[in-house]
Amino acid sequence: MSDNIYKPYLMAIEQIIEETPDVKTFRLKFKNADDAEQFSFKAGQFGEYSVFGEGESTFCVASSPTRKGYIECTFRKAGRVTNALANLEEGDTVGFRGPFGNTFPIEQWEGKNLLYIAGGIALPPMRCVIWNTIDLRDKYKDITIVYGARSVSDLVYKQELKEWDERPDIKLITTVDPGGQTPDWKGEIGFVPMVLEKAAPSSENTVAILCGPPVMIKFTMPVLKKLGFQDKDIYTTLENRMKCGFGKCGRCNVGKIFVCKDGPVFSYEQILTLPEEY
Amino acid sequence: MSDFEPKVVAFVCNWCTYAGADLTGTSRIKYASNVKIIRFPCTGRIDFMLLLKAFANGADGIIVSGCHPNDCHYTSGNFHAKRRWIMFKELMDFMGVDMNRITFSWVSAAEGAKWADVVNTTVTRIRELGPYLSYKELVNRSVEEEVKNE
Amino acid sequence: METTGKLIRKQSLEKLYNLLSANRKVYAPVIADDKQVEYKYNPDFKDVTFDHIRSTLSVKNVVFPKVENLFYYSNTKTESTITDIDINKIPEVVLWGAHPCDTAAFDILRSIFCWDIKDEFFAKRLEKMLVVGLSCHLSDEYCFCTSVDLAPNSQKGSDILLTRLQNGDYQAEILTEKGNGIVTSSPELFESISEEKVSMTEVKQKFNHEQVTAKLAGAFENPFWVANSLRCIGCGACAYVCPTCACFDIQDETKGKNGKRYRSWDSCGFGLFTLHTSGHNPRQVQSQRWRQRIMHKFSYMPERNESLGCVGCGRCSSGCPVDMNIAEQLEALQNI
Amino acid sequence: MNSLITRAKELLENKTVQVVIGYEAGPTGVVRPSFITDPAKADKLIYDERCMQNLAVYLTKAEVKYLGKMAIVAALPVMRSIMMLISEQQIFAESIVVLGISADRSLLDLADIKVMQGYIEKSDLGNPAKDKELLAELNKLSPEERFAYWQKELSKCIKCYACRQACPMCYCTRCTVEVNQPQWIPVQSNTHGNMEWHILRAMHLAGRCISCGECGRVCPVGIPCHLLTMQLSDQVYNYFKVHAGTSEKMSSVLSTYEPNDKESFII
Repeated sequence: MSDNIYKPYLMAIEQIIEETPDVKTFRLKFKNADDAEQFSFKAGQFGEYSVFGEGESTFCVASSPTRKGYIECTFRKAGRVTNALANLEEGDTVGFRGPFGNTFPIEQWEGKNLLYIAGGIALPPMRCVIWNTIDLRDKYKDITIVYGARSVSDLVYKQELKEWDERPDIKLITTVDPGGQTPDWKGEIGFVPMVLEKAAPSSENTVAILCGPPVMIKFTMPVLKKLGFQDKDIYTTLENRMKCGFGKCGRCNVGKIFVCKDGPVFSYEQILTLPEEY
Repeated sequence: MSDFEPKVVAFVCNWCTYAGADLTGTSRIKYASNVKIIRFPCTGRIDFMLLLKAFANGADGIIVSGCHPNDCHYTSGNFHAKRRWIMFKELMDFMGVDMNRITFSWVSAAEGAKWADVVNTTVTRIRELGPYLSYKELVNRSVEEEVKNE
Repeated sequence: METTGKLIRKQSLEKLYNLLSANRKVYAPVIADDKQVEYKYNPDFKDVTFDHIRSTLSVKNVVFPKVENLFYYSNTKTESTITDIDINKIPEVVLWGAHPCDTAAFDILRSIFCWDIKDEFFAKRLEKMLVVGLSCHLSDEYCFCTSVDLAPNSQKGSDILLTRLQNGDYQAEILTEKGNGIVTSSPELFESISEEKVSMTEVKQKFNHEQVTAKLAGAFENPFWVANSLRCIGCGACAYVCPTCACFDIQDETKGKNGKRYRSWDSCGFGLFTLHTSGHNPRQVQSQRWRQRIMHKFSYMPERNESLGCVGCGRCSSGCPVDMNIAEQLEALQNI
Repeated sequence: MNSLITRAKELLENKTVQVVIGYEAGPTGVVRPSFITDPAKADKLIYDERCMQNLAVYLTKAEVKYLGKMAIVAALPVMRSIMMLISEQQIFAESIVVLGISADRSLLDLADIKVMQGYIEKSDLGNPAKDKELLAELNKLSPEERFAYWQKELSKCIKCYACRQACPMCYCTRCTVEVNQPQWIPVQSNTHGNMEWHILRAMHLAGRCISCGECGRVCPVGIPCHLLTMQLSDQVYNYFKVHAGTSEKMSSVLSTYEPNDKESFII
C-alpha cells in the first residue's frame, strides 16, 4: 500500500449472498496478489468499504481471520453507500481500507466458556469472532450462541445457523419476536433477554459477548447480571459514524475515546466509564 | 464559430410537450437535432436545480416546456411551475446568468409545428450567442481551485 | 538549533519578500476590498499588511486546505482504477506575516494528523512550508494567547520571527535551519541586532488552562452546557475560522466515469456531523455539540494529543454571529 | 428600556411565560441573544440600535422550546418572521407572547396576533434603505458584471452555513444540501458549488424571506448574500403584490398560484 492512508485496496466481489430482503453478504478478494499476501487482521476489526462515486461506509469484517484469502462483509441497505453496494454484482470492484480498530481479546478467553448473544443485524460484527473461536475449538470450553431477530426472514446467515445447530460442540438458540415466526419455525419465540433468562447459561468461567440494538442491550444487561456475570466479563462493540477510521476526522469519539482506535470492542466495565455519547 | 453546434437540453412534460414533440416527428417536420429531450411527469416536477446542472454539464442552451395554462394533466402543476420560473428567471438575471439561453414555452400535444419552431429559434439564437463560455469558465475555475494546491 | 537574533531594516523587508517570492509561492495577508484581512498567494509587497490583528480565516489551509483531493478514480462497468496524487508536487510555500497564534497552531494540527498513523498530505505540506512569523504589536479584546501558554511573540511554528522595533525596523529571530538557510543565502539583508526596543502588544491572561482542563474532567453532565449554548445557532463558522479545528469529511464526486475522492472541512457544530444512518444521533442537540467543541480542545486533546487544542487567536469569538465568546466561557468553566 | 424589563418581569413572575428571549450586552459589549428564565435577571435586557439579530430563529429550536412558553422581543422583522412561522405551522400563535418594539424603539402593546398583524400592515415592508441602495447599484450593472460580482463574492464562501442557521425560515431538520441521494450541491466549497448553494437558498426563501438581512449580517467572510433573497422579495411584490410575513393565513408565494399570473417571457 502506498503512503496514502486514504487509498483503499481494490477488491473484487467474488460472491454475493442475499441474507434477507435488505441484507447482503459480500465475499471480497484482493485484486492485487501482493495486497492479499501482506494483509492480515484480527477478530473484531472493521474497515471502510467504498463504492467509487458514492463514498465509504464502515462495517466490521464478518469473516474469520482463520479463513485466509478473502474477507466478508454483511450490510443492510440503509444509506447512499449501502444502497450502491447492494446494486453491485459479482465481479464488480469495491474499495476496502483497513483493518482498523481493536480486537476481541480471544487469547484471554482461552479455557473459558463463551456465550454469544446477538440481535438482528448485529450478528455480522460477531460472526468474525464466533468463527474464529470455533476454528480454534480446542482452546475454548462450551460455546453458546443466542441469536434473535424480528422475524424468521430477518435472520441472517441461515446456512451457518443450520451448520452451528447441527454441530454437537456448539449450543445454538435462535429466537424470533412474537409474531415473526413461520408455521415451520422450530426455534424459540420471544425477545432475546427472555430467551436468555429461560436458557440460563452459567456465568461460571464464562465470557459473554453481546451485540445488538440499544433496546436489546438495555434489557439483556440485567439478565446477565442476574445470571452472575461481572462487568469485566461482558464484551460488546460500539458503533459511531466514522469517515477516516484512524482517529483524525473527529466524528466517532465518545468522550476522549475514539471508537475507531480504542474500539470498537469494549468490555462493559469500560463502557460504564464512558459518557453517554454513543 | 461556424463549426459550433449548440448543445441544448429540453426539459419537457410528459403529457403535452413530449407528445407534441412526438407529433413533430410523426408529422415529418424537420427540426434542429441539437436538442436532447428529458421527459418529466409534469413541469411542476422540473426543479430549477436541474437547469443549473444542465449548464454545469456543458449545455449551451435550455428549453423548458409543458402544457398550456389550464391544460395541465394534474390541474395546476404548470401554474406552480410558472411562478417558480418567474422567480428563477429574476434570480438568474440578478446573478448575471444569461437568460437568453433559456427558452420557456407552452407546447401542447397538438402543436408539433410549434415545437419545431421553439427548438429551431432556440438553436439559432444559441448558435448566434456561441458556446456558454462564461458558465463553463465558472465550472472550470472551480475545478482549478481544487487542484491549485496539488 | 540555537536562536540567533538579527535585524532587518524596514527597507530590506521588501527585498526579503521579493527574494522569497522569486521561487516560491508566498501566502501573505492583505486588506481586501471589504476591509477584511485575508491571506492571498503572491500579493504585491505594497499590498501586504503588517498592522492586522487577525485575518478573518486562519492560515491552516496552507497545510490543511479546505478541499484536499485524496485520489482520482475511474469506473467502468465492473472495474475501478485509482490514480494517485503525487504529493511531491505540492509546491513550496512561504507563509508570510502570520502571527504567533497562527504559527503555533501547526504543532497542534500535527498532533492530530500525525498521531498514530501519519497523514502524508498534511506532513508534506508542513514540510514544504517556510514560516516568516510576525509578532503582534496590536491586539483586541478577543485575544487570549497568554491564557494558553502563548504570547504575542511566541516563536512556536515560525522559522523566522519578525518583531517590529519602535523605529520601524524589524528584529528577526532565526529559529530553524530552514530559516537559517534564508539568512545564509542573502546575508546582506540581515544585520546585527540593535538596542532598539521592540513594539509589542500586551494580552491579558483570562483563565488558567490547566484549571479549566481539570474542571472539564468532571463537567460532562454539568448544566453549564445547555445554559451557555442556547444562543448557538449551530453554524460552522467557529470551526472554519479556527486555526486548529481539523475535523473533516470525505466525499466522492463523479463526472461521467471519472471522479475524485476528497476531504473537506467539517464542523462538530453541525447536527448531521454524527448522525447515524439509522437516525440515531449521539449528539442530538446543540449543547452537546458545543460541549464537544470545548471538551475536545481543552480536555480530550491535552490527554490524547498532549497539546491544547486552542491558540487563543479569538477568531471563533469575533466571527461568531451570536457572540459565543470562548474565552468568557472558559473563564466561567474554570470557576464552576 | 425600562418598560420592556418591567413587562418581562411581569410575564415571568405571573408565570405567563417561562422564558423571555431578548437581547443583552455581553462582557465585551457585543449584543447577544439572552434567554431570561428568572425574573430577577430581567434587568439584563436591553434594546437599542445594536439589537439587530432576528431572534425568531430560536422559536423553533428544540432546547429553547424545552424551556416552556416563550416571550420574544420583536421588532418588525422578528414580528414578520413570527407571522411566517405561524402561517407555515411551525409555531402556534398561542404559544408565544410577542414583546413588540416599534420603529422608534418603544414597547408596543400587542394583545394578540391580530393586533400584531395590524401593526405590520401599517409598517414599511420594503427592503431596508441601505440594502435598497446596494440592490439598485447591482441592478444598474450589466449581466456580465453581475455574474463577475457574484462569482467574486461567492468564491469566498466557506460553506459554514451560518446564513442558513441564522435564518428563522430555514427550519428544516434536513436541508437540501444535506440530501445525498442524489447529492445536489457538492459538499466541498468551490465557486460554482457555492453559487448553486446560494441560488438554492434564495429560491427556497422566495416569497418567504422577510428582508431582515440576518443571513448577510452573520456571514463570517462578509458575503452580502441577503441581497439575493431581498431582490426576490422585491420581485415577489412586483409580480404578485404580496409581502411575506403579513398574515397568519398566508401561504407562501411559490406554493400557490393565480391563474392570471402575469409574465412576458414564456412563448
